[in-house]
Amino acid sequence: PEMLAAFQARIDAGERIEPKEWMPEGYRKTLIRQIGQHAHSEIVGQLPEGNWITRAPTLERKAILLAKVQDEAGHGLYLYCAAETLGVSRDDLTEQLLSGRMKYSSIFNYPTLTWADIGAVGWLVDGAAIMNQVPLQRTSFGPYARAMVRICKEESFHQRQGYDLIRKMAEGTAEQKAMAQDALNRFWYPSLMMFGPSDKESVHSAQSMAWKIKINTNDELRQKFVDQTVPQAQFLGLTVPDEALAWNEDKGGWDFSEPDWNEFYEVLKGNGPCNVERIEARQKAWNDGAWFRDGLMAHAKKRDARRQAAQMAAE
Amino acid sequence: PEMLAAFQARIDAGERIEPKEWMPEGYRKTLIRQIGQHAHSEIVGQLPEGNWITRAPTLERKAILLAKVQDEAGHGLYLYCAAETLGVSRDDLTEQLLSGRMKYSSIFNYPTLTWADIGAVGWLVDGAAIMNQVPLQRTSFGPYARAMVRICKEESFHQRQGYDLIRKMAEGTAEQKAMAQDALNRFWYPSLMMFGPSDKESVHSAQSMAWKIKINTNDELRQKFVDQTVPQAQFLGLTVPDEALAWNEDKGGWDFSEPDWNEFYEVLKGNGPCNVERIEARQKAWNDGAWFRDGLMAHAKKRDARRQAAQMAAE
Amino acid sequence: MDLFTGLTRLGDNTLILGHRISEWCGHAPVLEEDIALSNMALDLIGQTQFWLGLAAEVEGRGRDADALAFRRDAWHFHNILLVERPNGDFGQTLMRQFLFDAWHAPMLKALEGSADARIAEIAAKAHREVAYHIERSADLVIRLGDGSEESHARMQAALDRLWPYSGEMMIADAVDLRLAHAGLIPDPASIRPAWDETVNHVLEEATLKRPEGNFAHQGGKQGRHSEHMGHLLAPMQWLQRAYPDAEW
Amino acid sequence: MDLFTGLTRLGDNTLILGHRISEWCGHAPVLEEDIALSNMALDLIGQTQFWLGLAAEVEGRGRDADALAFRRDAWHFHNILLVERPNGDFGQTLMRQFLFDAWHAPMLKALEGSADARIAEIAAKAHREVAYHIERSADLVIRLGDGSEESHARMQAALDRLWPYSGEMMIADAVDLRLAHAGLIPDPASIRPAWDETVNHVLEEATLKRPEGNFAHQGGKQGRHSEHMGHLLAPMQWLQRAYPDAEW
Repeated sequence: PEMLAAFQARIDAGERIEPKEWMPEGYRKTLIRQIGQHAHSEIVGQLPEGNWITRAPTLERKAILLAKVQDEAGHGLYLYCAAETLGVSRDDLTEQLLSGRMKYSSIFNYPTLTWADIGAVGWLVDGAAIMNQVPLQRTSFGPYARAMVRICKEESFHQRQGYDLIRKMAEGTAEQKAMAQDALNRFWYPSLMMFGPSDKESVHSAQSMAWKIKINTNDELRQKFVDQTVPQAQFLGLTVPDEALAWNEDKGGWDFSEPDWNEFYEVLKGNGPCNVERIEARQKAWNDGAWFRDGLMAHAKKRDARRQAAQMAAE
Repeated sequence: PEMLAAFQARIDAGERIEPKEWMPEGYRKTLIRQIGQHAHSEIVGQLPEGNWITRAPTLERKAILLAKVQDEAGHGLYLYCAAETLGVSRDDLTEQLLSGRMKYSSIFNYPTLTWADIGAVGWLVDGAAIMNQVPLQRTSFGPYARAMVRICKEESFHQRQGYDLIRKMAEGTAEQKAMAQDALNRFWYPSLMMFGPSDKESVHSAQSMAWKIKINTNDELRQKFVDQTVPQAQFLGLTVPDEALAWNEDKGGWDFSEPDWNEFYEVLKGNGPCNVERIEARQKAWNDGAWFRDGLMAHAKKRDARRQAAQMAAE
Repeated sequence: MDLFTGLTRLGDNTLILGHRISEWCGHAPVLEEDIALSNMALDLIGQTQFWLGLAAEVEGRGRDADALAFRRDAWHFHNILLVERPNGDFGQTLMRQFLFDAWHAPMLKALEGSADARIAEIAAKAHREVAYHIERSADLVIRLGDGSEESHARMQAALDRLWPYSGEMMIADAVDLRLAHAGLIPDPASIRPAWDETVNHVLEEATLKRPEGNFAHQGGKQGRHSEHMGHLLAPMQWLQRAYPDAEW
Repeated sequence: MDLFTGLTRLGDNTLILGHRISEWCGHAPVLEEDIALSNMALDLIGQTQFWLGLAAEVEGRGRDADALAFRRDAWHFHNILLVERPNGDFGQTLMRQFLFDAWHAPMLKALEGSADARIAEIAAKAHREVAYHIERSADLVIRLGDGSEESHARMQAALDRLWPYSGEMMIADAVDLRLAHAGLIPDPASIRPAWDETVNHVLEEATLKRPEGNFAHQGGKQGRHSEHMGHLLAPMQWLQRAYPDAEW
């Protein structure tokens, strides 16, 4: 309890906790879960975008999308490394993802059905992700905070590219415009869900906020996201699919409808449009790649053995 | 030797040999090889056409192509049955195809690269096949001759449909016309090769002809094919890719260039554009389907066992 | 437009399922299956010509069945999600077929009583074909379910995987209800008892366990498809898209 | 037109190989490979923009790199057959990459000496990227060839399967010879010694057996492709074909 108080004091003083320093077991566990889920989200997040890489309509758009997906895999890598400093291996985390014991962001259980969806993912999904992540640059755990700095920089670049893509669609032919509107219709509420249930419903929140693993409440961030996004949609000439949407002068923000939380829980349970497929794809990649990973390990062992033998011969 | 002479006498008299009757071992072996190869050709022949089924440009064309491929599988079935009357099982023949010990018609080692190729396959490949097969309706082995009657009827229907397809292309847009010409360019010589090497080079021919397993010489049939096909090409406004092509008044037929027999032997050796892929595709179908075939066998056994048990209980 | 939508739901189902089956061409586990699959695909494409032909006629905007099949993008298709599922192994292909046939046959039977004579006529012809499809797919599901250990496991896995896609065909939306009210196309929910009876009976004989739960993926009928749909359409529509001025 | 053809041979190789690699996106056996593959695809697509951009400029008929990439049908593409081979398992993908890189790197090096300054400049930039590709693919071929029993067997099978597709890139046709004579693009046959050296060295370290025989499938450079090409182009060109009036 004394150590706990000292730990909390350090956090309150804005100090960074580093991997080798003492930390409460709950702090470690919560961080592993949070960072692991975030890493998994980057990995699974490759799939809905990868779905359109082979159909990107220009060389430039193909290059941009490739770069983006590459960045996401890179983010996955930083985050797994950050998690590893807490004493859990990447393979272990992967195994938990594949067996369904660890989650990834539910948004990736929605399909990308048109090219405009690739824009919507950048604009709305990365937009919401950034909203969540920017405060985490000030999170109490050092490696996580540092990973976030790097990630946020790249994500905001992705968001701008996504917005540019959907703007091109919104300003394009009637069909392109229809695709852009349809993408907004389908991704609007799932994006709002990315901030999690309302603060009233949210578990663990208080402790996480005390530990500065979580900085803002879900509702705060959601409001901020809506306030940022509505004018962007208006600029594009697209209609946010919410009849209750209205400017509220008093609060200086938009009033909006809650997403359908039943749908949220259904998707969490595994009943989203793509849950099974996403996990199947990752399982297949992992299983099909076993021989590759084993082959590299076998080679490393051989090389070490040879090196040792050479050393012994030299001695 | 006495039996052999009697056998030959029956053949010379135009009698049909039936499965349970005595026949020389060489006759049986030659027939198994010939019917087996023919059956395999029908099976492998599904692949180049199947390559375009998912891309057929209209519902009608898709239906026609499906019907055609279905017929070919059906021909395969009759022919395997005809071969089975000679004491070789379908599984055994399949195994010989998959291991490369038995051949199929080399023409199917050429790819179908445009939609016009589907027309060319019907017009030229089925055309050449019919030219080979019509005489075989009078072949000495009963089951084979009867299978041929049925097959020839369907094949000539396919040929007309193929001609209709390529005619539509030849009369279509500039691009369609180019595809039609290109298809003729690529399929002309391989079609000529379907009759086999020149009679001078051809092995086994004399014995096969005496046994009426083979009715006409390769060169006779090839000439007949050219004489039939050249006016059809002219009618389509397409150019046969042979600068030496010229009407020969004396023989009342066309003079034409020989195909490149080196290419023929290369393809036979396995170096055609698609040899490996065709066999890989059939191997994969066979291997992936093992559980299916085993499952049906297991069910049949269970059912028989149940039936027997029920009988015993009833007795 | 309700009738147009209803007819495309019928015709898109047969088109997309026929297309999926045709992907097997030359790759089936046994020659008899190659023949049977081509035959079914042929029936389904033939039915598509009738349904989409009538849909185009009802629409009256100068399109024909081919224009509907080859010039619409994914969100204008109204087939259920089940029929666009990838083929998977042969067990999945077969289970998909069975779950669909068990609905398709009684649906066509009911359509024979449509107030629209054209619909009734198409349905009567199609029903004769589909009666054979369900006979065949049910028989194979039974034989493979009650077959070897592996075939049983594969069929159970296929059933579990596809089950959440089977509900959609029996859930009515507003369009369905209006069509049913007009006596044109029966309420899909009314097919449920016949479907349940066939499915329960066949699964029992096949020693397969009917999955619990009624969760149903939806959206296809309203044009909200899976990611597979675009990948299916790209080759299917290739020639019509690449050569818009050509006739074939 | 020779130069146009020569440039599309370069640019179509990078386009089609880049496309094939990009099919792996999110499905690689390990995260580092996902990153490396995206990175290579990105390099290759970038090089495509330069090569096809220059080809379009040389052609002078108002087309641009995108028009060449997305509006030509298969027979107008001039890539070698090797790069359109399906990905197969990861071993085949890797072996295809290695066999190509071992040619691509010295080819680009030689292109730096082109009499056309634009070509030399593109080649110099591309060579820096490809030097890294060959380093990486050679390293992996060695590690997997001299790895486990299974990885060795898979790499040998990949090598045997792809070998007949490696010769095409080192066989000159009349166009190649004229371009070489003009000092624009080196004779592809002149790359053979460098390729042989790399390949022999790497295969030896990898304990893989170099296949015998020199049989080479040909045709891609002249626009005669494999059946795979049409299937690759259908999704790749989908949006441009389906929405010809759109800008993206």
